[in-house]
Amino acid sequence: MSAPHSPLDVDRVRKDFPILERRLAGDHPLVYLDSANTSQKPTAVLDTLAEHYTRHNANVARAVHQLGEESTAAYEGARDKLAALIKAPSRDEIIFTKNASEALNLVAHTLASGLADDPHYRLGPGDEIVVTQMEHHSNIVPWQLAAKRTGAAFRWFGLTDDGRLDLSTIGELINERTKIVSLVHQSNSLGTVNDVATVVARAREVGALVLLDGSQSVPHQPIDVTALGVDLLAFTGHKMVGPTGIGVLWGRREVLDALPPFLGGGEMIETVDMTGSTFAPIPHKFEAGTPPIAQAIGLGAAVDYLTGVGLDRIHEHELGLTAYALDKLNAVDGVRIIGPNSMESRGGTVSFVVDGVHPHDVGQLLDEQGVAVRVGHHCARPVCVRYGIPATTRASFYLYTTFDEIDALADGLHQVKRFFG
Amino acid sequence: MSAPHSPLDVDRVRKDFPILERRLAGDHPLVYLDSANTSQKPTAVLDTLAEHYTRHNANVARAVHQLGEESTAAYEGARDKLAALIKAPSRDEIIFTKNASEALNLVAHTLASGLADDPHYRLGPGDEIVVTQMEHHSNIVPWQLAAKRTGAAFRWFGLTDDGRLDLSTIGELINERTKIVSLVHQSNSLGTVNDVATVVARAREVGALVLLDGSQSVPHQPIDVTALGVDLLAFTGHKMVGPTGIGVLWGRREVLDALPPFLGGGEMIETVDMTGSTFAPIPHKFEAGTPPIAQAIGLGAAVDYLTGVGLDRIHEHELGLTAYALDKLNAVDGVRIIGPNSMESRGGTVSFVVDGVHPHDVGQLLDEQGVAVRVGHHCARPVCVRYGIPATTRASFYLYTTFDEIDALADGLHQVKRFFG
Amino acid sequence: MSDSLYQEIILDHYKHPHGRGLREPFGGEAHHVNPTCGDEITVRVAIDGSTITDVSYDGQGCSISQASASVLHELLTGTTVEDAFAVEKTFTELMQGRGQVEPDEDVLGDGIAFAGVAKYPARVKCALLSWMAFKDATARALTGAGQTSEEETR
Amino acid sequence: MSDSLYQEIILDHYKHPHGRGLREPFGGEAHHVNPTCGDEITVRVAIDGSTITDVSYDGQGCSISQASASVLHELLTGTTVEDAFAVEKTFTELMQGRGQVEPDEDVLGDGIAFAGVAKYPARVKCALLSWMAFKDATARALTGAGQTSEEETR
Ligand SMILES: Cc1ncc(COP(=O)(O)O)c(C=O)c1O
Ligand SMILES: Cc1ncc(COP(=O)(O)O)c(C=O)c1O
Repeated sequence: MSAPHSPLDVDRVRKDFPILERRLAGDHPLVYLDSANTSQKPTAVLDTLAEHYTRHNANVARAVHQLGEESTAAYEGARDKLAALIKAPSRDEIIFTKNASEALNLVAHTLASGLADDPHYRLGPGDEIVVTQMEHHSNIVPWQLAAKRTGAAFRWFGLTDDGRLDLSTIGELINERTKIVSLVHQSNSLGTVNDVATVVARAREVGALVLLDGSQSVPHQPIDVTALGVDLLAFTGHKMVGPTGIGVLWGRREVLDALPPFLGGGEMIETVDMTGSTFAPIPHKFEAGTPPIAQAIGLGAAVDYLTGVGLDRIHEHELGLTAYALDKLNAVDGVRIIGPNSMESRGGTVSFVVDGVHPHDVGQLLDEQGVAVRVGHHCARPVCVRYGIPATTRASFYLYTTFDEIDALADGLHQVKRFFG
Repeated sequence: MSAPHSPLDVDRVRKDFPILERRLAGDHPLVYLDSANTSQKPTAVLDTLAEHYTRHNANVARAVHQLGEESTAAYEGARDKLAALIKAPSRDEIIFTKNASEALNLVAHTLASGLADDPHYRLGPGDEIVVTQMEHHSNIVPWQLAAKRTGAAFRWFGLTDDGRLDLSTIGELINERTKIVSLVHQSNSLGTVNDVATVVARAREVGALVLLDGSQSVPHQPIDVTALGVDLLAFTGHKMVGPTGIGVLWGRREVLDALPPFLGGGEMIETVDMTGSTFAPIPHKFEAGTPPIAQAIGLGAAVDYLTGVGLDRIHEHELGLTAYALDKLNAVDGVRIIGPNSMESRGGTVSFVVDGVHPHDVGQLLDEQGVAVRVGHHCARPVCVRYGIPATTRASFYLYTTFDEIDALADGLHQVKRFFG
Repeated sequence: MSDSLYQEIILDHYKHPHGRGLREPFGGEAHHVNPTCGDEITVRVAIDGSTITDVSYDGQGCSISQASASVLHELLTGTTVEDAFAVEKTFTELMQGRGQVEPDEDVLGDGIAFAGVAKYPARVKCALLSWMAFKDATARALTGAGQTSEEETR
Repeated sequence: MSDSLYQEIILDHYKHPHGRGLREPFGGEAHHVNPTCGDEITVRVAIDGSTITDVSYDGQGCSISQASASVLHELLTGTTVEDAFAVEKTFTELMQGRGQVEPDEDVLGDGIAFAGVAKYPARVKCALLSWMAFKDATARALTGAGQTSEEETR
């Protein structure tokens, strides 16, 4: 197998990521194959953070002084960038959260709070919530808690043997009682890219909301929320070369307007009186307290970086890597892919098990060779339960990943097998 | 008035804060008197952030690889530092949130959720919530929403003419029906430092929980949660020379154990099954999703910095500044202090109005001279309502504030008066 | 302070406001509040045929919001409703232009002094407060929707 | 791989476990699961007077958790309950010492091979799984609290 051509100049890309020069124990170069867990950060993002803190740092939306104006302009400018990235119809539809989990919880909590004026946005007994068996825990637990609080039923799509959503029962599963369907765009454990259009079409028929978890898709491909047709989209900054501590909830204005407030506090208000308060319009309604200012600005720089490289080209590069990785892994005796074992509708995240070697041991031995992968259930335990395995080893790729690094993974696996053989 | 002696070498301290060299429009040097809004950041914190991202960046608690171990060790090490800072009995009692507002909301939401096993931790009709009229909106709105959701009554302490809590009705206000008293330690608009001991003593008598909002006290003085006797304490990183995007909730283990989970998601779980989930012990139970990793580590560096300088000395320095500022401001004709006009139980935040000049105009004209203050209701509108004013101008100090800067403020006010005279 | 927000013109209007005080008769009234700073204004509009015969106002707030009401009175009293809305639109565009819009003195008269305000997002609301109340009051006068409207201007 | 987590001794115990398999009779049993990685172990303890006459176990998991159970069996079978708890305490301290604790070969025997594991917080749980189940099973045997306990080890 020879490495296919990539649309990216990966050597040049790698120069933007200082951590990739890191040497690990035993002077091994870092082979970072854990980007689905968190991505590395380019100098452009780090410089933006430093520049903000050393030149413009101030609180936003509250100051009439120059630093405050500068900081506010940068923060709101980041909102513009995020809106453009996902082609949001309005910048006001971009809500900054601390991570994707908060974004998902925001929707679950506000629907469960019972505070919405419109009953369409209030969960209660008789209502149904639908997720899938391949969700990240952050898209399962909030809904289980919401169901418990409200008496709504919690239901889910199962998975087929080859790692895809079992849509055969969609007509029954999404029905007139369904208030919301919340599903992942690209699975963080299987790599599967879901057929959002089919789910959206059925949800439209019954008037259910659709929340898409884009944590693993927004970083890796061009996204157009209108074309997707969903009502809400959650994603997270640290997986898209941005800082930790920042996430995004996008929602159609009509939906965000209808949801009651979530966290209460400074700046999400219109006016506060001890006898009652009114709330600001979106996006501020959902941004209580001092937001992650520097982190939002850093995420704006990350968006500039990603669009500068080109998300279509990043996507293509990753498809090349994934095809190569599947070939390489399938060629290692005793390695079994968990998830789609073909290039059809899948992204650059590949989970696998190695016969007779526990994933912990696989990961640890790879680490001793400098190859960083993730092992465990990847916060998607029901997937492991579904496939009857305790855990998997997962390699995940990004714009800075090279074909050589996949070779290093394959070589490492041969060594793992020799070691435990 | 000559400037009193300070226990700090402020010139040296200022060298640690690169932004203080910033020149503003008109080549005015920056006179930053808005630290109660957000503080500036020392190089030590910025270097820690950069070092983390360029050498150790990885997700925490999920990886067996070296970067993951390093990142986890740094993140958990920050928890140790925060625990030591407030003398928490256990490091597990430190919960990282995105800001103080989230910390306050966490308590309000979990009490209102009805999911606690122990009825003591479930708000409902007949229960009472007590706050004060000097709370930040972040400690008002969450409780108003909680009251609305649960049917509990929302009550509050009023204020005396000289800017203090009116504790005369404490016996009635905190009674057998009171489930929680949530109050600010130091007011962000008045500068008042509240008599926490009296409130705690009464709350103990009736078995009510006490949540203290330490957003404006933890950055400025040594804090010992056991000595304070409260059950919960919220504070925020960006006001204590730390990054934005990070806050802390401390709670006694027994209380945090009894509260149900708040945000659901990755890593706050023990085990997830589609049919139900169980939750991790504290602190992880309350940390859903990827936490603000770099921000927590940066806050750890901020704690090191503050304790290196000495919080007792910072406190003493600020007391000196405040006494000096009160003298200077009282000497300006037409300036009226809103809040305690003496040094008794007050911190380094001074609000005032200028006869005949709207606070917006005061703030703007000061800004044109390089003096950054905050104007408005400072997210504590009920205080303005109480004193019958639309807004105030607020100057707030920190370890890097000089006596010269207070002179600049007073000079600026003379100019404001001339301009609008 | 030549770069100052506080142009002479603004200060003049603030210290010597034109047409201040609520007058009768009027066809529509609107009361707007800026919740962030507590500024408030009441604007009354009297219309005869298609002509705005009077714009009267009262309120309290910062120099920008008060001077802006004075300029509003001066520019719009005596114009047609159509022209008034055109001026309002131009002024709003100037304010929301983040300092990038070139002010047109022919249309805005003394209003061009507010060009600098556009660079301060926190103050734009102050400058627009009376204009939004005016729009509201005029709409009420035209539709006969009753005399008063209470609103919080964001 | 001399710095490796995987010392020869650990690998030996993993590939050739000592005393594996659940045996009768026993006084107490405990089943522990590590929810993060799915490792699980069942430990049975038989006690005669103050002597632990047998520690038997079965389970599945990574090499660290399995080898640790084998070492556990070897160290504690035949000792007094008191001594066993002392060994357990020493082993736990070593594991939780973040690599700062010097292992004592007299007390821990082959257990000292796990010293390197202490530097990997994510793996410490693996090494301790069987030891926590052992403590639990012994407590049950001593109190006669019934034979089985199910627990998730955090
Ligand atoms: C007293 C007080 N409480 C709470 C807060 C809220 O803090 P944050 O904005 O970081 O959530 C602030 C500051 O804004 C404050 O001064
Ligand atoms: C599919 C998916 N959803 C949600 C999340 C949660 O994101 P975060 O941890 O940033 O909240 C992740 C990543 O951890 C993910 O992969």
